[in-house]
Amino acid sequence: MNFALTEDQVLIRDAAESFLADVSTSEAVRAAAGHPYGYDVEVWQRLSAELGWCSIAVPEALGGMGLGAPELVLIQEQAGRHLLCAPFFSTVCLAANLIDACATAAARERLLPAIAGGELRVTVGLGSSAEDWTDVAAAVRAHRTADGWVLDGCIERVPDGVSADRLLVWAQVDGESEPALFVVNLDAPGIEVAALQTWDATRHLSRIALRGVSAVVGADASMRIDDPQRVATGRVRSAALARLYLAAELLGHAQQCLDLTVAYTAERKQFGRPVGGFQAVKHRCAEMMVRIESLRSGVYGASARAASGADGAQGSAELARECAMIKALAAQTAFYCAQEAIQLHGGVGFTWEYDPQLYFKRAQAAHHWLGTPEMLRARVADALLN
Amino acid sequence: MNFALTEDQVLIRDAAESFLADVSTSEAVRAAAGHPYGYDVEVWQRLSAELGWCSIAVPEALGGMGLGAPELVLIQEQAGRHLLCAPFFSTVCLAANLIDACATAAARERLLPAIAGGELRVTVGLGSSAEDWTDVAAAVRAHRTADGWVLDGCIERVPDGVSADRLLVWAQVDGESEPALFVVNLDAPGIEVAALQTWDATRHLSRIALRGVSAVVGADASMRIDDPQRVATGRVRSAALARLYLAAELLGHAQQCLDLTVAYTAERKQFGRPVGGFQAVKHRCAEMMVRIESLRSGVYGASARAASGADGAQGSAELARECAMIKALAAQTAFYCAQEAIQLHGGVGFTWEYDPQLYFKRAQAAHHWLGTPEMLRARVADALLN
Amino acid sequence: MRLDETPEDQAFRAEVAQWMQEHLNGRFAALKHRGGPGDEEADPALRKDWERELAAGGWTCVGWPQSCGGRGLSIERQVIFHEEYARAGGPGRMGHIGEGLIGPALIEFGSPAQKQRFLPRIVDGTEFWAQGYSEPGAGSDLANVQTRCWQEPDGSWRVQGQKIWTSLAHESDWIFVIARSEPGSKGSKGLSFLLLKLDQPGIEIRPIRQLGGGSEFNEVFFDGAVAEADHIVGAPGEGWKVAMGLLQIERGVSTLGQQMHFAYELDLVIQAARRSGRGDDPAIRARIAEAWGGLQVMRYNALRMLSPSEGGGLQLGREALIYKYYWSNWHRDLGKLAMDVLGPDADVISDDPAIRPLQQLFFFSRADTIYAGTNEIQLNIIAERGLGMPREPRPAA
Amino acid sequence: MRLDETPEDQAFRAEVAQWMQEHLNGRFAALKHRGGPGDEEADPALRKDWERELAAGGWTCVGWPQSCGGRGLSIERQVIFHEEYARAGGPGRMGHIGEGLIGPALIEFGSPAQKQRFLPRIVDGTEFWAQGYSEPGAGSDLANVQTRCWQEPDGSWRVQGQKIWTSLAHESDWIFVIARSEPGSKGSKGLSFLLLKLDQPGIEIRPIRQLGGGSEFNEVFFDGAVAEADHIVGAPGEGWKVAMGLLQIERGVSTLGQQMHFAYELDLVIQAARRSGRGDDPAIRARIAEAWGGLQVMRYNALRMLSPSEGGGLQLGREALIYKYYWSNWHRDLGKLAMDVLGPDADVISDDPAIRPLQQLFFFSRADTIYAGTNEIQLNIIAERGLGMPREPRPAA
Repeated sequence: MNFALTEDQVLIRDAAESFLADVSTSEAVRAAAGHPYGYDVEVWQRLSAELGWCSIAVPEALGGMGLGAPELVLIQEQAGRHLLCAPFFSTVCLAANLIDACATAAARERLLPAIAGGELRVTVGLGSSAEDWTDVAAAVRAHRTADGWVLDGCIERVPDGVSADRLLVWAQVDGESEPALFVVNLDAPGIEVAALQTWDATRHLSRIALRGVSAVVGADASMRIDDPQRVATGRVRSAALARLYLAAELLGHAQQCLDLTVAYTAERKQFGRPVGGFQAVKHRCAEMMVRIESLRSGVYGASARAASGADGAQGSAELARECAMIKALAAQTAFYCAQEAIQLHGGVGFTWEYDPQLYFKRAQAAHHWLGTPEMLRARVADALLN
Repeated sequence: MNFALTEDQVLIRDAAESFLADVSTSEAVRAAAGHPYGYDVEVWQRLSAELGWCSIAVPEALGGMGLGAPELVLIQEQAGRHLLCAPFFSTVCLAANLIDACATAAARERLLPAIAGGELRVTVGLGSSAEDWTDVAAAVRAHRTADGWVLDGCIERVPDGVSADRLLVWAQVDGESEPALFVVNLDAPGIEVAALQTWDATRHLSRIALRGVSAVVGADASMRIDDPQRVATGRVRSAALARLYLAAELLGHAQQCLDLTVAYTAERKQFGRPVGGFQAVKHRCAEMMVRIESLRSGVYGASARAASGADGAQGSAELARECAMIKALAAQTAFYCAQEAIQLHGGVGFTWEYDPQLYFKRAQAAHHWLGTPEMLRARVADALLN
Repeated sequence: MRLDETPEDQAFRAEVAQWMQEHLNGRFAALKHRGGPGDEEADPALRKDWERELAAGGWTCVGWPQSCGGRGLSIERQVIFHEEYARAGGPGRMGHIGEGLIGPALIEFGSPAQKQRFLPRIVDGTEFWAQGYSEPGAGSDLANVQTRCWQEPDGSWRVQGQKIWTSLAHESDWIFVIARSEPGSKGSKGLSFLLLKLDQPGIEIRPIRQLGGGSEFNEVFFDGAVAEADHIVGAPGEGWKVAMGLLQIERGVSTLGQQMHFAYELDLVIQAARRSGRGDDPAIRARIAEAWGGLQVMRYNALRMLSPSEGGGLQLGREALIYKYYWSNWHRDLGKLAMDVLGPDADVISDDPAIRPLQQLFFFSRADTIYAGTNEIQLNIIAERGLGMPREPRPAA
Repeated sequence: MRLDETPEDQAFRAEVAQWMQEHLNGRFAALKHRGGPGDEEADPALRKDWERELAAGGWTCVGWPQSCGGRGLSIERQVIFHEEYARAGGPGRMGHIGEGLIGPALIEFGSPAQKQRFLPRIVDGTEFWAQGYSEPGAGSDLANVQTRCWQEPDGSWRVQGQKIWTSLAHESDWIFVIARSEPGSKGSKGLSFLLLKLDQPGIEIRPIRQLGGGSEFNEVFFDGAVAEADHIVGAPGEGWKVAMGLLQIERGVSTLGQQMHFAYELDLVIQAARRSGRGDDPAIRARIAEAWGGLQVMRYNALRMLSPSEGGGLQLGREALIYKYYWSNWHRDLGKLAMDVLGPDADVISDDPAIRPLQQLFFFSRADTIYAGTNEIQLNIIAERGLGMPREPRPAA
């Protein structure tokens, strides 16, 4: 039991911090948000190929660093702080996590090394409930054919759907209680990607319709990949980790909102004093710090549990409960801090030009991703009270 | 449409304010709380017989002043501010209100003049749900006998049960959809009054068991009194008014908590300055004032609606919704202000000797009376959304 | 304390409702519920026509004295007018700065010539006004005015400096400005109150883009801009008095009737909750009930604020102090509730009339707690004036 | 960042658990979960016996160096000990002021003679301590000490004045006091740190009745009370340094393991919710889930606070600043939740072991956000030290 960061973890965090401070400036974020992909491909290549961020949580045997949740959480925190525009969340935090937890050995061997090497961008539908992917699966149906499967349905919110190479598809299969997991090529016939114009432009979402998309056994790109032995526990665990990585990002948003506010109120004078010298302003910044540091404890703690804990059904259920709680807390903390940042910036707080609005819009969008605080707390309460 | 107090209303409020400032001091309240009745009988006699407070809302034809909710609300606000210990809430705000709204003309003529004259103390069970007396009725059953009725059951929380003369009993009758209303003599055979030792000692509660209590038709004191034409609407309206009068009392608690806090922080010095000069303290007192003044607007407004509105089923339902909302708001405001008063008093705030604890305990007790904020909001939401 | 109305009041209410029903129609139907805060850029040309339609019906400046071209309505009748206007979906008023701010200021402080020149064109909807108070370096510290003005030998005034948060400056004809006429003076002393034509070479208007994408606020730059000699209101150096009187007005009657618009927004939220299924979530239900309760309270707040006080006169006392803080925070919370009720659809930019106004509400209501006195300034004022607590220590200037 | 324990740590955890299971038994069984904050008056005589039972097992002062009679446990092992102690329902420690406050202060600042005289009796549970910091006129302004002391010709010290909020003074043998030894000095200068026997003619103890009815706090009056010549800690006039070092300790390790007691309380709340039916109310369910989440966070807060920092040494930095504010407000909210969950039964004074502790929690947790640094002081400290915001202006004294 030791809660200090290891030397390697400190290195990873500091490298992410300085890289992102450099490439993910306010101007860069605004430029990336306007790009059809929603990010600067060169930045993505640098972080995936040069810096190796995509390989961090991939097992060593599959070409990764063999690290895990604590390290990804540190990257995600910095990504959130600097509003990194890149398919990192979709490819690494959602897809690779899911493949690692749920897929067959063959699929893992085929997909994870390519992800680790930064050669493959993979995405998956982002649910908006407290369920573990079953909400996303509910809208897609897989029918067995002579040589494989056909997929039909619609996935409402797919991050980086326009630019990804592959799409993971959760689908219902008649007669099976667990949803099935497929990977399909995004340029396969029958796939229609419609980009959504969202207020939060720092993470591009698409709606993807699947009309008779074929996943043929033995085909190169499109196939069913769930491992029947692992999928039940794996989808719980991978959804928990997805919530954790999202929470880490929200932690970064909240921290940046506080930092921006402390800096602005130190400069801005009213009634002959820096605004930050007024006690009411100080107390509100202090309240933000309390919530942020507590959230950080929670995020780091849950990541340590993920790294230390048993990954059986019991361990996954406990992790799921803790990550549900932490995502609920993170969503509320990020929104609270963005709201306070706007308020304490005064008039410029609600302008397009200053940055608090970017975090504010992201916090509101993320409120629903993978379940609202209300839904997640109801899930935790069910576990505690029933 | 005129929201100003009339001259008479100002007189009533000012008289209540000065009388209570005189007789309901901190010492008097603590003494009364220790009395078996929970109040000083002399104070009760003065306010009921001399000052005529019990007659305010009784119709002129029945010996009252013929005024109504706006005037009672002003009295209750002052009663709350000074934590008046007296059977005024039970007799006037609950029982007389209920009799006026639900009872037959004969019962009204028999009971209301005696109440107006201060000769009769009547009480009724205090529910703890968002229902309109049906929760209290659920625990008592009335059986028809040859010459009247027999009552069996238990009433959990009866204010002033030890000292009252009469008890109103809501009861279920087989085959009737509306509950029936009875009045019984509190010294009737089969009635057992057990005083409850409560943390809030400023309103004494009892548990009253009814074992074969007889209410004989034509008897003097115990009988069935509901008017079948009026009871369905009347119980909705009288429960709404009971919530309103309770809210007015809670408004008074909240106001006094703020006043105590402003006075204490003006005197108390820390770091060489009055505590009340620290901006964080000022903002928190200001926040209390915003909530209190808003609650006052809501209480006065609902009382004006009660005085102005139609009292049919539609009007009663609207009044019920508004009074449910205002009681929810009042409970939260009173607790919030009591909590802030304790906190901003610092160390002395959590002592027995200082007064904030009295309001704090009352606010917590009242949280449940006639429904918690959660229950009441759920009721309002049902009306708005369904 | 009465909520019921006299038969005469009821008849007046019906008259307003009927006029609105008859006139907010045809080409004006597109304006229903449009042009409020956050939506002020909606079709300004048509809304100017609507102002003239209102004027033709005698429904502008209803609270002004008849001698000034108004209707001389009592407070109660003004409440009724504003409520029915909003209930009918009457659009945000292009003329509100003229009618609600500078007009009343001119009635109180203006010269007879100024009244004659300006008031009729406010009443008939032919001239529109912008306000020039805030400055970039001042913010809540309103009296920290850096914009300078001086008088030329010909008696005209020149203005040099910058104002900010000027709504609809690009759609307005005139602007009133407070500027420092006594060099070296500090705070509220030595300021003058001037009226300037906006369409002149010395004035440049730059829109400020808000977080929701709209640009109804502007920066206005003055580079030797000219005000005519007799377009100073009050004596030179005594402009603060005029400005403060005008802010009192802003916090008073001019926000009336907004509850009806808020009620419309709450109704949109309730409809969205039914549609999205979030209306089944108990936490969302509780927040909707709370919002509804807050709206009742807000109306009673307004009625108390506008009722004659015990001593006679308007009771713009303790109640008025809390009014702005209450409604702006309520409204901001409603915006958040609206987004949470819409669910993930809230994040997609939409033209759906069931979604777009809720998104605008969410974004624009962020400004509600900042403009016209931030939350923090409001709480200071409430503590100091409402509760008599010690004033903030101000360092020696 | 690791949560898993080494086999050696696991074995130690089992050892503590087993010892507690074997010893918190028989006559000590009545002490389970008793004697915590708000319940400190519970059977002090038996709890003193329990201290000696602990001492016999070597379980007092587990974090002290072995040279001072302690066990010299690492921070990790201390966490484990405190967690298992609380998990087993170990009672509130009568010795906690000796073990957690004055002992460590003497280890750091005391003379060899003082260590020899006092430490062994803290370790063996034969002498109990009270603290004399707060004064009625000082409150959060700790350095505003009015209590005076002076040295007599024989070298002994005399103390004159009053201390307040002294827990369990009537059950203690000794008290440490900070008093002004340099007349005319101000603030933190000119103070001395003295150790006094409580049982002497110059000391009077008066209980303060709290809102929940208990009286674990006292006022202590000093009227020429005597401290022996060599019972001053640190140099005369430099008592503030000792006092501040001691407060650092209070905010550190000595609150460890409280989460286990909080977990026990939360479990009582959950049981009460199941029993009362309020556990079906979605709003109550959400609050229970939130409380559970807050407890997880609190444990991680503590683990972060107690982990070696990147540069080595204890990371009592940013994390430590938030620690007290977080737990005290969480605990206060839990008290309110407990009452709301009990429903109307909460209002009836009860001896039911399923109800009484929750009522005590509700009342006593009101003090949590006030003692040992009020919320307001905590937020000042967090803003100033944690965020580097400007210090509060202090008027010239």
